[in-house]
Amino acid sequence: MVENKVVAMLLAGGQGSRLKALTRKIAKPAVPFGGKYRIIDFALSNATNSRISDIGILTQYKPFQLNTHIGIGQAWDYDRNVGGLRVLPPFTSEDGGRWYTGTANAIFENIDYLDELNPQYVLILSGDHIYKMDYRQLLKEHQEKGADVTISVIEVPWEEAPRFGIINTDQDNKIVEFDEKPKNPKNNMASMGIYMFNWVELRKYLIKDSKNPNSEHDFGKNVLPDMLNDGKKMYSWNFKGYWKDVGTIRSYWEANMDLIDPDNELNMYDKDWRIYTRNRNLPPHYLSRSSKVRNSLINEGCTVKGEVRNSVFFSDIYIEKGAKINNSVVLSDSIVEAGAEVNNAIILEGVTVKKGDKIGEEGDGNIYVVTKKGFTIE
Amino acid sequence: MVENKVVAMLLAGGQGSRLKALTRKIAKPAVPFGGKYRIIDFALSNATNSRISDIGILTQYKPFQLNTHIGIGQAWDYDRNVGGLRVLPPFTSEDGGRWYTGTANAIFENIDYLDELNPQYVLILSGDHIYKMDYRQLLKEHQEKGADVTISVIEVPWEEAPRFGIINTDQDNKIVEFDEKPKNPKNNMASMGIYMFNWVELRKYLIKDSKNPNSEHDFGKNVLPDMLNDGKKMYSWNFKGYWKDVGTIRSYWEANMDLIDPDNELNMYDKDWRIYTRNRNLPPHYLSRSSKVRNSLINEGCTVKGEVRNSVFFSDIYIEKGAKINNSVVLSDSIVEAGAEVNNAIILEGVTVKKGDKIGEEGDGNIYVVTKKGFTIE
Amino acid sequence: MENCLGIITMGSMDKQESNFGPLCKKRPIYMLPFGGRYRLIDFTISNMVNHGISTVAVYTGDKIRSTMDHLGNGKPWDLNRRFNGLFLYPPLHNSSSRKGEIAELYSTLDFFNNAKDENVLLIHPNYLGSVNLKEAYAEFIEKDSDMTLIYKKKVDPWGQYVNCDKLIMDKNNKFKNIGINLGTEQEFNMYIGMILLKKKVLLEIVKKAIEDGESTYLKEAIIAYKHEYKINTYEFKGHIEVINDLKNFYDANLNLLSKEISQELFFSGGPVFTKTKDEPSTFYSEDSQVYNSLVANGCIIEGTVENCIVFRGVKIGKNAIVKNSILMQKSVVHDNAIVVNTIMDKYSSIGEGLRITGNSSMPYVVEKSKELRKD
Amino acid sequence: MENCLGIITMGSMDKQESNFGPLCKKRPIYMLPFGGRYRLIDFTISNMVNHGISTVAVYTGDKIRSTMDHLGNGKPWDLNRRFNGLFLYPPLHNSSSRKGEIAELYSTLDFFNNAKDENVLLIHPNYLGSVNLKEAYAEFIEKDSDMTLIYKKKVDPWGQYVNCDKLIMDKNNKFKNIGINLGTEQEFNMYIGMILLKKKVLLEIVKKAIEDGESTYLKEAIIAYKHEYKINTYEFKGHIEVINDLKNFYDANLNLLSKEISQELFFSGGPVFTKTKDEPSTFYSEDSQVYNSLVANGCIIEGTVENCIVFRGVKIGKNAIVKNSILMQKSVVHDNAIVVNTIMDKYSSIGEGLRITGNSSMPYVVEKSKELRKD
Repeated sequence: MVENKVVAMLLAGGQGSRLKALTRKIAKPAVPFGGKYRIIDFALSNATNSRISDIGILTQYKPFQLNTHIGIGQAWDYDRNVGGLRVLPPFTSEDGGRWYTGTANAIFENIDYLDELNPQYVLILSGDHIYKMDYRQLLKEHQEKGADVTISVIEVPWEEAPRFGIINTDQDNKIVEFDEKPKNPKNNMASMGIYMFNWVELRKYLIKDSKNPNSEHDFGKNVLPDMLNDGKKMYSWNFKGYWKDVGTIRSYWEANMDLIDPDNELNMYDKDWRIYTRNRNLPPHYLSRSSKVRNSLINEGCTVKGEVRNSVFFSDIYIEKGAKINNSVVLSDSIVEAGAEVNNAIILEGVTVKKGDKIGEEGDGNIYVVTKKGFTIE
Repeated sequence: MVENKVVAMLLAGGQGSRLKALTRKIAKPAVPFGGKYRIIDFALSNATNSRISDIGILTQYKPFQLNTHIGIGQAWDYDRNVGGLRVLPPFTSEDGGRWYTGTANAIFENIDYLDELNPQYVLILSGDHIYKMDYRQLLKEHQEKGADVTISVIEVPWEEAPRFGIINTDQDNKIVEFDEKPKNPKNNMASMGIYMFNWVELRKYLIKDSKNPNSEHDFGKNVLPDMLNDGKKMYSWNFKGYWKDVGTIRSYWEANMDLIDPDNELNMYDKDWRIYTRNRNLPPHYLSRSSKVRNSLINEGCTVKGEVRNSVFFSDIYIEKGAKINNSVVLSDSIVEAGAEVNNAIILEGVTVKKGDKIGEEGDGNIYVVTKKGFTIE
Repeated sequence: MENCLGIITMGSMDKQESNFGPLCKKRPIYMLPFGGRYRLIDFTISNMVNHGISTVAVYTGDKIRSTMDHLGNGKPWDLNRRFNGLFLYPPLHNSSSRKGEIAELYSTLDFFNNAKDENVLLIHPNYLGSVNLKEAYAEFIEKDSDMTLIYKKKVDPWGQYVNCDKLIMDKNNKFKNIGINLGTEQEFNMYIGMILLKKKVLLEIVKKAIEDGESTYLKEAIIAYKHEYKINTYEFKGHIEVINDLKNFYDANLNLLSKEISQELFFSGGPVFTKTKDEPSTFYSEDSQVYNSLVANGCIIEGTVENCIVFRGVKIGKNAIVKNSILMQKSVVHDNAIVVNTIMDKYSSIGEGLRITGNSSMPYVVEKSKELRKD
Repeated sequence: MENCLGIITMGSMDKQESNFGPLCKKRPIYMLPFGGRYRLIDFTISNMVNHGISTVAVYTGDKIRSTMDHLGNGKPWDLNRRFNGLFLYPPLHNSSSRKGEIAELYSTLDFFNNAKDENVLLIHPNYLGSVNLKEAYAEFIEKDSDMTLIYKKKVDPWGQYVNCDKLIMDKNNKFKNIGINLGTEQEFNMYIGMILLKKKVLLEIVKKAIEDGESTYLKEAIIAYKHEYKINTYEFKGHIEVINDLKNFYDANLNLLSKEISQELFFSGGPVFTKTKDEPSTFYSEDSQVYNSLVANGCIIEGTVENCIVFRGVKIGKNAIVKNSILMQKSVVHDNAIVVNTIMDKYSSIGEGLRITGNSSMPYVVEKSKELRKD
């Protein structure tokens, strides 16, 4: 009986292969971020805070840890009897099974799910990005313009524009052209991969696209250009705020470091827009008499007896007396032994940095990825 | 910290093609049964009542309604933050995606899930059968014998034995031979497809089986015989009680009719072994002044103004004054109009039997399947 | 109804518990079983939830244990939430704390202040009616009302609704005051215990009432401060039941045998949620005869039933005859017994061959767990 | 621990609330914040749940609102179940009902009778210790005891545990009686408020105590009927904290700065569950200096902190100095303030430049939500 019903469809099947060691065992949305989160927490928490009551999560690649993390959705208050969160993996029917072949195809295969919910709007989200957004604002814009689709866009530096899908609009933000990774971009407004569709329209175009043997079944490459071709009412909505696609090791490290930057735009302490995550039930962290912690984020369960500067710590980390960590991201359950020194690194889960090891130099410009087998340089 | 940890793996991917119209849109475990249940409710409720705290449900074929039915597992008290119920569909990894190719393969593909839980025992269940069993008895037997595997068996009529996997044992119930659908069975103890494994052993044989290119990756055909060959300690446990594999239209109709048989072994009113199911939140049913209901089961939300005899009604059914229903199973949301008469039928969901229609004759020996398009005779 | 808190208070209902004979010995009125599988409060909460209210606070009164058992973690209403959800407020038992609705609301100022919602829907759960809250709320918002009282025009030639609250309005249908119906008019505007308010207005009134010390119930405070606010009214045109004594309660149950009334209460406002019991379907034996009755699941019926409301898990034996009665959960009528015009509370039973006959204007009540046997 | 109910009662703790200054004005003792992110009762419930107990009943006492807010629907302990789970029993407020532990247990006979479990573990939540319940339970079962009392050998040269319950045993270590420690011995066997009983024995004792009218608390009833039962004891060898006054409470918190003690309490019995708050990690600024302190999430630390327990969401300003103190949730120490030997209750604050110094044997307490400013 609730009106203006929006169902969110969160694409969480991405492999994120450029994140290398970070995605060896897990899908990109499950990669830990910011001391206690996983990347997908941002989109999920945005949905919770925007009071979206139904969300489908499309999984495909190595979903175990992601599924464990999501559980029944309790952390995001999605453990509902009616509606709530539904994980939507590929499945088989009489004519055999089909894996999701593209972003649009993943939604197409789940038309039954959406028909059952019968929403007015479908919001397509990606589980890959770090940002805080009230999707109700996007909806409001979408409704006010009477649009068929509204695409959230963000201003990117001109020099980076050729890496993105650039959206060219008229003065009223009506989309006139899609420019996928343009060599000579006409503007610097990039699509964030967040689309608000009228479900009736989307449904039609998904079916049309599924019948096109030449399509890659991708929203950006196929479905959206097709709709534009047909003269559908498509608008862009200009998002302002922090947004980062942590697609590479370096951007991952940088995005973590952004959190300890005093000018950081992503205020994690804002109690009106909390980011939720699964709880590990760990006690507070302990800083010993010999500890020295400066400009750093420390999470529960850690014990710090050494020196930590400009770093982001996940949980249950043990830093021995005399160890030094600078400018690093340290994932859960790691140990840094006495006398070791680590600079500009990402230390993966459960790694022990041995006594006397030295990784990196301050300001050497490299990023070191430390795994159980040693480290690699980016 | 809880001991003797058992994880149940419930195979729920079956298509059940011999159930024809009943499984056109859903997997066999999701087929409605007994007035308010779906077939899978029996295995799930047995698990709940046996206090098994972790259960994986392996899905593959048309899982939407099954997933909606299961939801977060609330009906079976499996909506837990830690453990509880996990739906396990096929997934992809670096080397692409693989559909489940057999019962053993489905478990093999989810070794990661089981390793995470690290159980002592793994209980393999099927979502296809109607029965009430305390799996703790099976576990007790398994532990007392010190077995590697214990298989639950049931006595079947000799003439039906050739349809089953027959288990030949010595006097101590130690298994000496598997006889898959034997022409000349040596006994009439059939495997129920319920296996209690030591996880360490099962794990080994799943990996071994996965490497065998000639295997069909089936427990009954491959894994169990292989273990027997290797001299593993395998026992059978003799289950006594109601058990039915509702594999065909006729057996489905019969199993429903069993519930209104006064000598029915499957006591649904036993409050110590409830069968749980998802709730539809419907009001009580209403029997009007003109109704005549005899020897029948009626569920919530129905309105009966006509005559009903020897029938099993699901929910929200409307029987007009003057309509007659005999020896029939009527699924939810159906209507039988005034003057219509239905005998020996299965009326599918949402079907309207029109004024004056007559289906079947009492005692004609046929079963009629009534769909929106008309009816078929079995 | 985004931006709106749901509040359930008893108003002055706690004073009426003695009107229900033994039925309210251990339960508050709003916990009375109703309609075969519900409690009265289920209708109120479900109506709120079905209209999109996601925070519900219940001021429980002293008999809190049955309330906690039933509402418990709020699961049946999907109110078992991390954020918002179901809040139960039993009375405070400091020697210093005052009693009554106003004092209870005042004791939970933090709850109101922490909530982001700006409006409040307050309901007394002894009124049952499928009010279209969405429409009432839209009107409340549109007119920028400080509060909107919901009423029902009642023709009452028999004086059935004497002592009910009555809205007094001028010729232009503008609110003037809340009075009490003494039955002097054929028709009156019955206030049905539902009110929409701006949260800040509610808190203002509550604080003033505490300061002035004059009002115990919200109704009294509204009367006292009515000139300071913009008060509108909303007319409910559907069926309403008022449950304030045993007779009302008995009639309201049996009224559900009318198709129009049960359709309206059970379906028009969305599903009515309640705690589920996992009972199988009801079995009718070869000898059963059931007419004009509402029967819940889990029953085994072997006798004759006419004009009854039969709750979950009831057993009616062979050759037993039950008429014009309410049989609550797990009650049993043994073989050959006859039960007429009776309310059987939960787990009670009537022994074999026993005959119980109440009167339709004063039904016989069998207390909870009581087993009546032939002498 | 299949087949065992978990029961949490306050014993005679309610009489000790006045020992805690303003901390227990609105909360029962078991709801006191502890260890940076917990309440005392979290340890008791988690220990039960971690040992496989799936039904927990809490006899809440009168100050029920904070209990309901915290335990609420039982989610953090996975006790939000359809079957078994968490049961909260506030006291009955009939004029006729007696008070005290025995009367409360008696008022819930139905709960015990409906449960299938045959044994009961009863704990008073003001004792904190990571008891290996599985081992104690195995011994209880193996010896076919009617009850097993759990105790800790305490050397107490300073009389710190005067007035604690003491188990009197004969030379063969057989239970003789429960007495009170008056400090006359160097070492005594402290009864730590944990007892395993056969359910039928518990119910028998409760009924007898009600009939005889002599005992208010279970302990008294056990003493009265001790000759009728087979009573065994189980020695707990780990660390135990007894929280019965402000000083104990303060010390027990600061004791967590010892690695051995915090390891034992936080990890040895499995995770300690509590209501989560979704706070981000704690941020330490460039100027912060923190030594020997336990710090929960969501804090922003810019000053100096030494020997402190810092709860969730605390802010410590620039150049502020905080020593030997307990800073509860969301408390704030503003720039340049100095706070020593102090307990700051939730949401309290110390103004800029203010200096507060308590004594380690009687810490200064800043009441909940109190804002202290420089005059």
